[in-house]
Amino acid sequence: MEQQFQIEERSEGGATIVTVSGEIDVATAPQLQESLHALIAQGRSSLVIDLLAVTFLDSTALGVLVGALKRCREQGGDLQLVMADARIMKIFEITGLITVFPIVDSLAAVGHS
Amino acid sequence: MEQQFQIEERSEGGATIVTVSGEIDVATAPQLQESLHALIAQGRSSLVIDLLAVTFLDSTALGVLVGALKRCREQGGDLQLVMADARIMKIFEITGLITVFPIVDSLAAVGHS
Amino acid sequence: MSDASEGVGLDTLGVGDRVELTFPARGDLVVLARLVSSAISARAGFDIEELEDLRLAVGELCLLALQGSDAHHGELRLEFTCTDEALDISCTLVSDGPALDAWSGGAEALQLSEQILAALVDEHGRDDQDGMVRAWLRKRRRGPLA
Amino acid sequence: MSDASEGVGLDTLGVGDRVELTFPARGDLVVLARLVSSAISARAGFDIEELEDLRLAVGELCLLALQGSDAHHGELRLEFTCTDEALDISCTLVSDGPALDAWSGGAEALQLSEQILAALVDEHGRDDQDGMVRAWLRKRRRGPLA
Ligand SMILES: Nc1ncnc2c1ncn2[C@@H]1O[C@H](COP(=O)(O)OP(=O)(O)O)[C@@H](O)[C@H]1O
Ligand SMILES: Nc1ncnc2c1ncn2[C@@H]1O[C@H](COP(=O)(O)OP(=O)(O)O)[C@@H](O)[C@H]1O
Repeated sequence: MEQQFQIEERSEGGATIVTVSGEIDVATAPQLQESLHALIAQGRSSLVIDLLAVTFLDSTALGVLVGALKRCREQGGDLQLVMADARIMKIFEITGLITVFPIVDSLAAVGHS
Repeated sequence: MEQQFQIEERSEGGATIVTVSGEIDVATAPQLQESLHALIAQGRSSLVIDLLAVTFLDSTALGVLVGALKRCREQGGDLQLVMADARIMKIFEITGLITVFPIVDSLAAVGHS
Repeated sequence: MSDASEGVGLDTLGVGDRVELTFPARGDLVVLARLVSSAISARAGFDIEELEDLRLAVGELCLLALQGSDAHHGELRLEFTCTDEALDISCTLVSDGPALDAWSGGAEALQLSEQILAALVDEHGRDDQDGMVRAWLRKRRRGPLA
Repeated sequence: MSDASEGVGLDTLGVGDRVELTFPARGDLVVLARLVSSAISARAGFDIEELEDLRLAVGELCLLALQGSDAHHGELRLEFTCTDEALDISCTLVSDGPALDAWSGGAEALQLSEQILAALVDEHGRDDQDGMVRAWLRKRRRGPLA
């Protein structure tokens, strides 16, 4: 079976870490968008999105992340991505988004991108 | 990815152990049939078919096994099956073949069915 | 996401939803039918055991339909339809070549497939109309069969 | 089985083979398209990296076609055709409802899908005829694209 889509969040220091697993696509991206918008609406605009357990993402997922990045920055925060898988990286490379997001390859490296 | 279909054989004592992995279905069963017929034609009619690494089998696979069992017995040999997976067992149960074949749940138990 | 029942939790197919898969009528491609069957059952309210039952059963449907094939012409058309209580699946051999003897695979092969279908699904059958062999099954959700 | 080249070794699809998948035009079912795409690419002479590229690309084809959908009516019809040098894939929104504005999803969504397709496949395009939105791609075997 496919790995189930899941979102978990926790606070760490001044940031909120959002851990996503499974496939982020047109079916699941709306749930991610809702979660991120809710956090940002609470003023939690320093976000770290942990994509290490994400197995697939499509343009819809990218759109949600770009939208959330903009909102975070408008509130003086930022949105960092954590990813290490070559396939996931490739999607950010071919769309040029690799230069748009602060990206690190492990949670330990967060803040140092 | 699906696990690849594979057949390996080795002699042990007076018997020939045939280890099958992957899916045995209408696409791959003919290869198994060919292997078994070749062995039996060489007079190797004491066969142990190790199905522990088989992930799926269909009626075509059952047909090949039944055919080989007959040929082994005609030559004074026998054909034992090794299986432990509940799904694989279920297929032999619902077709009544569980009482037709000598079946053991590990290679260590071979000969003691 | 789902109603948190025993299903695998991906129930996104609803009543009236229909999925169709058509592929060359060859044994080496029956794996496509099984693959789609698993994905659909998982989204139609079945649990993992039922999903495996359906994967096996759909393969047998294809074999029954393929019995009328010369293995080099024609297509298999698989249709999945969700009703309020069941998943209906049919497999039709669509061939413009001459219709072969529908059961050339022999009585034993037919019998094993029949035994498997009888054990795993609630209803099943086959018909042979104008040279089109069609095998079908119905599997109810949380059905009474063991 | 295969020619032992770098492919995943399941090459059983040949020139002229055609596979078709039709399902309700909803985002939650695009996963079916990706699943079938992977199984087919693996059997059409592509290696694992290309197979992943095609899985992503086919999802984007579906998204492009879905842009013309109100997400509650119509079907997506996906067609895979093997030619001697490539795999051709098209996705058509088949809807008997009124044709919506074909690109209601907005320019940004369209642009990301276009970027992904441009990077991953050899040719791609879309057309919109009589309210039927059709997106297509061509991926050559061991093609020249990085
Ligand atoms: N699909 C099948 N279902 C049930 N029994 C089968 C099936 N195929 C073969 N058999 C049984 O196995 C025997 C062997 O048949 P077959 O596999 O055609 O090869 P062979 O006779 O050359 O070993 C048949 O006589 C039949 O009794
Ligand atoms: N699919 C997409 N592709 C590219 N950019 C997108 C996509 N979706 C959204 N965006 C970008 O993200 C921004 C946010 O859009 P959206 O996700 O609709 O939500 P919101 O504006 O409510 O956060 C858009 O203005 C657009 O620039």
